[in-house]
This record gives sequence, structure tokens and C-alpha cells, in this order.
Amino acid sequence: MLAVVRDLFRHHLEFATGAILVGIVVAMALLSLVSPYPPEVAWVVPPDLPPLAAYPMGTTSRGQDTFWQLTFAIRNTLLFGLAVALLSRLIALLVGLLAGYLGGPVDRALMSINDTFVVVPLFPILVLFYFVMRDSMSWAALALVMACLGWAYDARLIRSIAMSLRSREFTETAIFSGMTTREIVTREHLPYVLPIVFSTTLNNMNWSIGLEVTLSVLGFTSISTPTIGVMIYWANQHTALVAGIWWWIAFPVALVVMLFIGLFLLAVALNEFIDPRSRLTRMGGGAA
Amino acid sequence: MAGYGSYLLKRLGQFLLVVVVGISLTFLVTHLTPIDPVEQTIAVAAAFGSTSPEAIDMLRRSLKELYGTEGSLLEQYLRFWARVAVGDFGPSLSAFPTPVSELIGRALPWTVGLLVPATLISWLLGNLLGGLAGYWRESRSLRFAGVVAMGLHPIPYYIVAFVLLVLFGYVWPVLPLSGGHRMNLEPGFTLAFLSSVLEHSILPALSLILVGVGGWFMGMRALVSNVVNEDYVVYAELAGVDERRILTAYVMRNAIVPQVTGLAMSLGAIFNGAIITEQVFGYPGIGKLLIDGVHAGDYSLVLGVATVSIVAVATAVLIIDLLYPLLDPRVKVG
Amino acid sequence: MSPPLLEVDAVSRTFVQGGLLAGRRIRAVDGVSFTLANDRPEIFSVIGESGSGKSTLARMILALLPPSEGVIRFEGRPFSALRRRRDRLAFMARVQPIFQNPFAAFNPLKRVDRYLFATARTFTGATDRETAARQVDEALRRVGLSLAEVGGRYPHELSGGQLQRVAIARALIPGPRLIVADEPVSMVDASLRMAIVNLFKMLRDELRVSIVYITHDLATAYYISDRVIVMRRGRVVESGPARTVLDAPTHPYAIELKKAVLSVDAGPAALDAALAAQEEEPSIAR
Amino acid sequence: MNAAATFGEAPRPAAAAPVVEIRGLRAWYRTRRFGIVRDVRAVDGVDLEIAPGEIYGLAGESSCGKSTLVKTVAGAVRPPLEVLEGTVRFRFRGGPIELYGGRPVDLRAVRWKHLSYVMQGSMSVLNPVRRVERSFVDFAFRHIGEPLPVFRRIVEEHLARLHLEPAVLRAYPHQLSGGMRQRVTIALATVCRPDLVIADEPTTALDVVVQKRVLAMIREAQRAIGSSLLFVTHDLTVHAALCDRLGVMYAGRLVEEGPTRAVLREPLHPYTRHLVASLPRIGDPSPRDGLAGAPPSLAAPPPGCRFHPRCPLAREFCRTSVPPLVPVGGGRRVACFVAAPETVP
Repeated sequence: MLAVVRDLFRHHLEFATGAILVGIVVAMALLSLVSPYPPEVAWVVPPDLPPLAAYPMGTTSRGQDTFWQLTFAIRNTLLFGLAVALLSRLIALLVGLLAGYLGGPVDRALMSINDTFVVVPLFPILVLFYFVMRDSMSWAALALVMACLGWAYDARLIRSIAMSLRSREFTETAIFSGMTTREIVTREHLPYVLPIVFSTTLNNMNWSIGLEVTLSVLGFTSISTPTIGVMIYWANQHTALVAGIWWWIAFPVALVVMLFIGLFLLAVALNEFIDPRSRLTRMGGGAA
Repeated sequence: MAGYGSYLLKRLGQFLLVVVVGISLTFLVTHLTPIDPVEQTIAVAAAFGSTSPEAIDMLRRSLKELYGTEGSLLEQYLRFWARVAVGDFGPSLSAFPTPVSELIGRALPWTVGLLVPATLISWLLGNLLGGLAGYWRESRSLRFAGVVAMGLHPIPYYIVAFVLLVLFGYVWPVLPLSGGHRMNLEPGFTLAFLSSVLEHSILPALSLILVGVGGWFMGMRALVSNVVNEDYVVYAELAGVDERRILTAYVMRNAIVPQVTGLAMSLGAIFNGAIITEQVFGYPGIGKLLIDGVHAGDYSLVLGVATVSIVAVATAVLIIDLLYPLLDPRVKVG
Repeated sequence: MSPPLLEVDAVSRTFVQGGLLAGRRIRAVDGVSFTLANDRPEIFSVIGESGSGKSTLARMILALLPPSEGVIRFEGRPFSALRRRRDRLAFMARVQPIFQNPFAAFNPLKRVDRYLFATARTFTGATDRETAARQVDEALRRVGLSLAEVGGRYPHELSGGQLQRVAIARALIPGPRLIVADEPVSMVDASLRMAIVNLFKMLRDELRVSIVYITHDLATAYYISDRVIVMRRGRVVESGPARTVLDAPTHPYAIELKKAVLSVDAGPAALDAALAAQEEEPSIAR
Repeated sequence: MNAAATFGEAPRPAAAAPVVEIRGLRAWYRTRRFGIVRDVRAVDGVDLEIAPGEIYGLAGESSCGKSTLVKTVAGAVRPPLEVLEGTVRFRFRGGPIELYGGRPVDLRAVRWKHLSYVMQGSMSVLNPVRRVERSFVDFAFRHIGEPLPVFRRIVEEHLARLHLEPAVLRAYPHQLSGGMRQRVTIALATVCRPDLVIADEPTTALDVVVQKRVLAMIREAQRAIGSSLLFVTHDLTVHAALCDRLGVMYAGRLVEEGPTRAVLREPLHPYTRHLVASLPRIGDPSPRDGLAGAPPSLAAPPPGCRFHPRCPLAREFCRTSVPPLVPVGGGRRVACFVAAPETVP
């Protein structure tokens, strides 16, 4: 496995940049474990100090150290994004594999429902969801709803792979070799399904974190737990920009942008690297 | 023309499904929550205290009827549809007694006016640049354009809009930062009003375009780099057909076909972007209306905008789907 | 008298093409019947061009595709009885497929011996790796290869001819009574083709395996078949002993088919009459 | 091309100077991917000539390099394919042209006017989203040099020669059957009456009945316009019916060449002899056998004569030195120490 990663770094600029960016973000998130200040408490440091030695990222108007506050914010945002992505993978895989393998009426029914979820604008529905839940809106509830609405695009990708696998002749050779359906799906087909699941997970994280930031900035999530969006929300509430406390907004924005670009580059690079065709060429099996 | 008939039927079926599933989702969301939406709204309205008692009563009656909890879920659902089908969401709380449909009617043209041109520009620009970058792989400038587009694409609309706001607000204040047009102008088809509208829509449109272009760029570049190896392109090159003609009539013309479906599929996401961009720039579309409605606790307005958004996006998708056969004869002529 | 090895009884298969509403029903296979005897192994060829339904028929005989009408019985048991996995395994132990494209019949990302050992484990009950390896090696030797030569290799590391031999070896492991070969040599180079075609003869003569041989190549069919049927648009237009049918076909389509076959001994005159034949061109679909 | 020339027998330069001469051609696929360098020596020293008005058949099995040779002659050399050595010289009515000789040559003026091409995957060579007539306008209009109505008439006349009705021009490719699409491609490749048409396995994907008709039409069109035809296929029965001269390729090199009937009647090279002997014939059930071993990998070809590992007549010197392709009378050439003993080192 190490050789693969080394190989990836050497030959793949996107992977390298992506990995470094995401690495920095994850490091920041881990630092939250050693933060001297608990996340929710305010007025622990003198407010509105610009970035200087003692406070590398300055302090906020609510008397919090921007740096340590940011570590909590990025950790929560990452966890939220991961939760939504993993949850939606389950639904995407279920719908995609079922539609792909069963085909016929099941496929047509699932796909028309699927296309509906792709087309329907989700933001207004999420806003409506917040409006109705108001203060009893929890991060878990939001993650669940977003996962239930955000699987459609990837389900179609998974379906097309499942459909092609079902009709490939080596599936029939496997059947006639006495392999059980479970064995065929896990051993023969999974290496073809995994790349898509992996790269769509990264893309889905981008989607869910983007939505979280947008909702939180408007105050439409439970703004007590610090996330990137919530941090920007409080900065706006205290009109940080007008008051010239630019660092309260600049650092969260910069960090989350790094995360978006990093995840995106990782997805692009991984998708190309794990894609069976390019794996074949690396095994020296390219067309003579 | 049998092919087109069955295609038309299928797309209409899909349109209806989107509307029904979408609106049912809004119904579901409002009814599955533990709190009774009507009482909850009344509580919020009272908190704002800006409305008279009989307004509250009227609102309670309208809300009770629209999403009342009496009767079985099915009865509520049917009553809900009866009202929604005619676009009657009852009076708006924050702008009492004007009906919600009127508020939406005033705001919708602004959103359409912003979204349609911005989406088309980013779609055309992204496909053009992506197509060129896919065909001339070595060119430095196209590769650079690609990096910029790819860099911007993953960033959510809110942050790009916010950065533009800061940029044009503090660094180079040459464009209006918010609103739909200069306050003292009389709305009408006068030159002054129209130019002011245009001026105010530059930043929101720019924000939508910057984020959108990257997606189309990468999609088209990937499609073109596949189409370039297709037999009919290699054959045209072997026939010494003029390179510009091959690029347009053979490569781009075939690669663009899936991008049309792509446009239809991503309208929902673009619409989300428009809502937040309108909010950042204070642009008077239904996006801003939705968010102001939430802040004002105006339940029927929020529900109305959510429902109209779904129908609007579904209609746009249907229009694009109906245009698709013009590009791909294999569908139209069966 | 024990039941025949294979009975195909008035079998048809229709597909719905096109969307839900404007679907057109196409009869890919239309009322095909034939029987393979149990006591006398034979090579039974199904000859036809693309769209004749020969591959659909092959998939139905392999119980991969249920017929729309008619019944197929293997050793007296109708396919409808193949519900439980135990029944399907029993069927597969006696009927095995050979596919057209060897490179598609093997998972390019997995080593070829995966299928060999899986077949041995499932059908011969070989519990430990040694007995399985011995059985695999024995099957490979029968097709002129060996486990040492092929073990641990990926499909792209072998030639088309070698890979098709591995496919045949895999099919031999359970000791089948019937092999259904769907155009097994059409993707193999002409110079290697005969080696594999002769293999099928060996299977019939030494291992007493019957073979349903699907092909569009009349010359190969003539060379190896005992009996043939000629199919056109899903129907059997002519059937009988290979030599009599192919030496002197009676049905007009079979005659035209034979006339169209070019021979390496013939000269340019072969093409002279080609344009005279009646033009049978589908009009442009409106 | 003067407009007055009717479609009777076309005026051809009298001298039998070859239309195309290939001298010592060496073209390899050089790939570097994820740090793995791989050289596939697809064409490794080929000498070949095609006379005006001649149908030259090129035979050989998969990975023998015949498609690569065709790509180099058609000037379709793109990475990872590189021409290392040798030249391809054309003698067209528009004047001689030399590829890969040194200065790059702009083939655009020559393409389709003097040199045209019928591709293997001819089911998908027509632009799927445009009507068939667009392809004729794009490919041939600038060469025919007639106003559009006259051009359309010439095309319709030419289509008739391939038994295609004018309505085909208004159709989209997906509306035509496989056989019809193939004939449209042939019409497209011959409408400008080029000096040389290259056909790479054009009928392989067709059913036997359709294939025979299409081959007859190819020959009829070739005779009418008098162009030379380089016809590539692995199927010797097609060469027997169509080609005047036949060249057999093995592992990147020509191993035998000569008048088709002679080469197929008494093949000199052991590989050709085996190829002909291994073909089953209707009416002759006598046993035939396949060739031992497998075709050599062009990434690491065997030393000396590349056929020696599978050759029943292989001698010691066959393993060490490469047999040259030498004339052996009767317009025939062979590259084998046994068939041409005078070449033994």
C-alpha cells in the first residue's frame, strides 16, 4: 500500500496538492483536542486583538482566541461532512446497486424517483426544515435530512457501474464456477464499484459542508456548536468586517476554501488512479 | 415522429413526478416535525408583536386550513394540494394582508432575470473554454483558465459572493453592493431604470458565473477528450477536413449533447446558489424573500417560496429536456 | 430408455424494445425444437448470422434466460425445476458454457486461476488446495496447458488462444455432459483456431461430452459438426446431418448463405455473381 | 481533375511507377506511464510498393503490425506511435510527396483528393448528429471544385454505383443498416477519384452475405475510378477473391509477397503455408491442425527470424540472423533461409 501512495505522490500533482491541503485541515481539527479553551465559553481572552505573537490569528469580539476556536469549528464541520457523506453512501449504494442489478421495472421506477431528487432544489426544503424545527434543530437531524436528500446524483453513477457489471461475461463465468451471489458482488464487482464510492464520498463532503456553511451563516442551524459557518455567522452578527476585525472572518473562510479545493483535488486524482482502466495500464496490460 | 412523441410523454411524466415528489417533501417536512406548525408560527408571530390580534386570528384560520392538523394525514394532504394547486398560500404574515402569491409574483421575475442569463453565460463560457482546452491539450492559456475554473468550482456560492462583496465593497467600490436598482427610480421600461437594474445585477451574476463555469469547463474538457478519439473525428482528420470545422461540427457538436442533460440535472443546485447570492447582495428575488420570510417567522411565505421554487426549477428542466432533441437527432427521429 | 440429454421443445423468446409505451415486441427465437441423445455424444452446430437468435438460444439452454414459450429439459428435468441453489449447482455440474471473447469471460483485475479453483472447490468437493490444484492441473493438461504455465497470471498476460483454452479447462473440471460454446473461436487467430476446434472433437470422442456449437462460420461447422440447424430471424430454416445439409442445402436462405462463403482456393470470379443476387435492403427507418 | 472526364475508364499516368513506395519503415509505440517505459516494435523494417490501379492485399494476424503500417501510410502517426526510420513516398497526379523523409509535409492538400481511407470501425465513422450529405460536403466538396448543385449530382451518381438511393444523403447515420453505412463510407472515400484508397478491415464486422456484396462493390468502384487499393484484412479468403497481389506480415515484418493466386496456391514461407493449410473448407473434412505456440510479443520479439520459435523447419541460423526479404522470381519475394537458401549467412 505504501508503494501505491508513494507512486501517487510522485506522479500525481493533484493528489499531492489535495493531500497536503486536506492534511493541514485535518491537523487543525486534531489540534482542537489540546485546546486550552473549551469551545462554547466566551470572554476568555481580551477581545478584538489583531493577529500577533500571543494570538497568531487574533481574537474575536466575543473574547475567544480565533485560532483555537477555528480548530473546533473545522473539526465539527469535517465530522458533519463525513457523517452526511457516509450516510448518503448507504442510500446511494442501495438504490444504485438495486437499480443496476435488478434492472427492468425496478430500475425504471428507482431512477425516475432518483432523477426527481437530483432536480428538486434542496436548499428551500432545508430552510423550511429549519423554520419548522427552530431551536430543536440538532446537527444529527440536519445530517440525516441532508443524507436523505443528497444521494441521488451518486446513485445514478453507481447504478451505471452495477448495470455494466451485471451484463459482463465474467459474471456468468463466476456463476458457472459455483460462486454465490454474495461472493460475486464482494470479490468480483467491488473493485469496480469502490472507486466511484470513494470519489463520490469526497465530492459529497464538499456538497454537504458547502450547504452547512451556507445554512449556518444565515443562522439556520443550531448556532451554539461552533462550525465554520457558525463562526462566520457570529462574525457577521458583530459586524466584524465593518469594525475592521477582518481576521475573525478571513481565517475560517481561508481554511474552509483549502478544505474544498483539497477534497476536490483528492477526488479527481483518486478517481483517475483507482479507475480499473488506468490500473490495468499500470499492470502493463495496455493494448499492444 | 413516433420517437419524439414517446420522448415528450416521458419528460412530461418526469416533470409531474418532480413537482409531486418535491411538494410532497415540503408537506412531509412540515408535518413530520414534533411541533404543531400552526401554533409554532403563531408563537413566532406574536413574538414579533408587529401584527394586530385580528390579523393573528385570520392567520391562524388560514394556517389551520392550509396545514391544519385535523383529519387524517391524507385529508390534510389533499387540502394542502387543493390550496397549493391554485397557488393560494394565504396572507403573508410579515407583509400582512398582502397574499404570499403576490409577494412571490413580484420577486420571481427578478430571480428569473438574474438566474437565466447567469446560468446561460456560465454554461456557454464553461463549455466553450472546456471544449477548446480538451481539443488543444498543450495550450498554456487554456490550461491556466482550467486551473482557475477548477479552483473556483468547489467553493460554495456563499463564500464566492462574500469575497466579491468584500472586494467590490472595500477594495474597488465601483459597483452597487446591494438592492435591485437605485431607490429613487420609478420601476418601468425606462433606460435609466433598466441600466440601473443591469448594474445592480452584475455582482450577483458574476458570483453565479464564477462558480458555475468550472463545472461546465471540466465536464466539457473530459467529454471532448473522449470524443476526439471517436472514429468519426479521426476519420474527418484523415480526410483533411479543416481543423476549425472538425472542432465545431464534429467535436463540440457531439460533446455538447450530454452537457444539455447536465444543465437540466444541475438546475436545482444552481437555484440553491441563486438564493444565497441574492441574500448576500440584497437582490430582491424569491431567494431573499425566502430568507427574510424565515427571519420574520412568516410561515406561509416560506412554504410558498419553497413550493414555487420546486415548480419553477421543474419547469426549467422540462424546457431544457424538450430542447434536447434539437441537438440529438437520435432521439427526435426515433 | 433413459431421457434424452437435452430436449428443446418449441422454444420461443420475445423482447420488448423501446420505451414503456411505444415498445415493439421482437421474437428473437421463434419455435425452435431439437433433441440431443443421451447415449451418443455429438457436436450439434447452430448456424446463423447476426440477429438470427442463435446467441439467445444459447443463453436459454444455459438457463441464463427463461424462454417466453416452450420448454427446455436437461436429462428429463424441465428448467422450471431449477429453483433452489442446490438444483442450479447440480445443473451447472453437468452443463458448462464457453463464451465468445475470452478476455471478457475473465475478470481483467483477477488472476485466471481464481475461477479454476472456485470451480474445483464447488463441483468436485476438493476441500484442500492440493487436491484442487491437482484437478485444475489435470484439466489444463487436457487442453495443452499446465498450472505452472498459467497459475498466478492475469488475463492480459495470456494470448486469446491460451485464455480460451483456460476457459475450456475450467468448463471441464466438473466433468460436464454438455458444453454450450457460443462462437468460441471467432476471436481467436485463424492459425490457432484449428487447435481449439480439434479440442472440441477430443472432448466428444475421449470425454464423451456433447457440445452445442454456435457459429456463423459454415466452414468450421462443416469440419466438426455431426448435426446442424440453420437459423434465420429466430426460426430454423433447415436442419439435419452436417455433411448433407452443408454439401447440398435446400432452403433458399441456406443456399445463399453457402454461396456467400468465400474460399481461399477460389479466385476473383467468386465476386462476379455477388451483385446479381436480389437486393434485400431494409429501407431507411423513417 | 478536369470536369469533362466522365466516369468511364479514368486517365492514368502511363508509366508503371509505383503509386506508393515504402522503404525500410520502422514505427514503434513508445509509452511512458506511471514510470513504466514500454516499446512495442509494431512495424520493424518494411519495404513495399503498390502499382497504379493495383489492389494490394496485406494479410496477417492480430498484433502483426498491419494496422500500424496502415496508420503510417495514411499519415495518421500520433503519440505514442513514432516513425523511427524509413520513408513513405507517394507519386500522385499532384506530384511526388515523401513522408517521414525529413521536412514535415502538409498532407492536407493531398488528403481525400489523392489519398483516402476506409476505416475498420466503419459503423461509426459518420458524424452521428449530422445528415450524411454534410460528410460529403466536408470531405469532398473542396476537391471536386463544382458548384453545389453539380456536386450533389456527382455524389448521387457515385452513390448509385454502390446501389444507394439519393435519399441516403438526407438520412442520419443511425437510420442506415450496417451494410448501407459501409457502402456510404466507400462512396465517400472514392467520390474524389483518389490515386490511392487504403481500406483497413472494412468488411470484417459484416455478415457473410452482406460482405460478399460489399466486396464486389468495392472492386467495381475501384475499377471505375482506376485508383490503387491497399486492402488490409486477416481473412485470406477475402484476399483470394479481391486482391491482385498479396503481402503477408508476421511480427512487424513482411515475410512473403507475390501474385495472390501464386502465394495462396504454393506458399513459400512456412507461416503462409500453415495459414493456408489451417483453413477449413466446406466439402473437405480432412483433419487440419493449429500452429503451436502463440504470436510473439512485439515488446520483446524473439531474435533472428521472429517465426523460428513456432517454425517446423527452424535451423540454428534462423535463431541468430534475420532472413532478408529477397525476390525469388515470378514477382514473388520471401524472407526465409529455407525458402531462399542463397540468403543463408
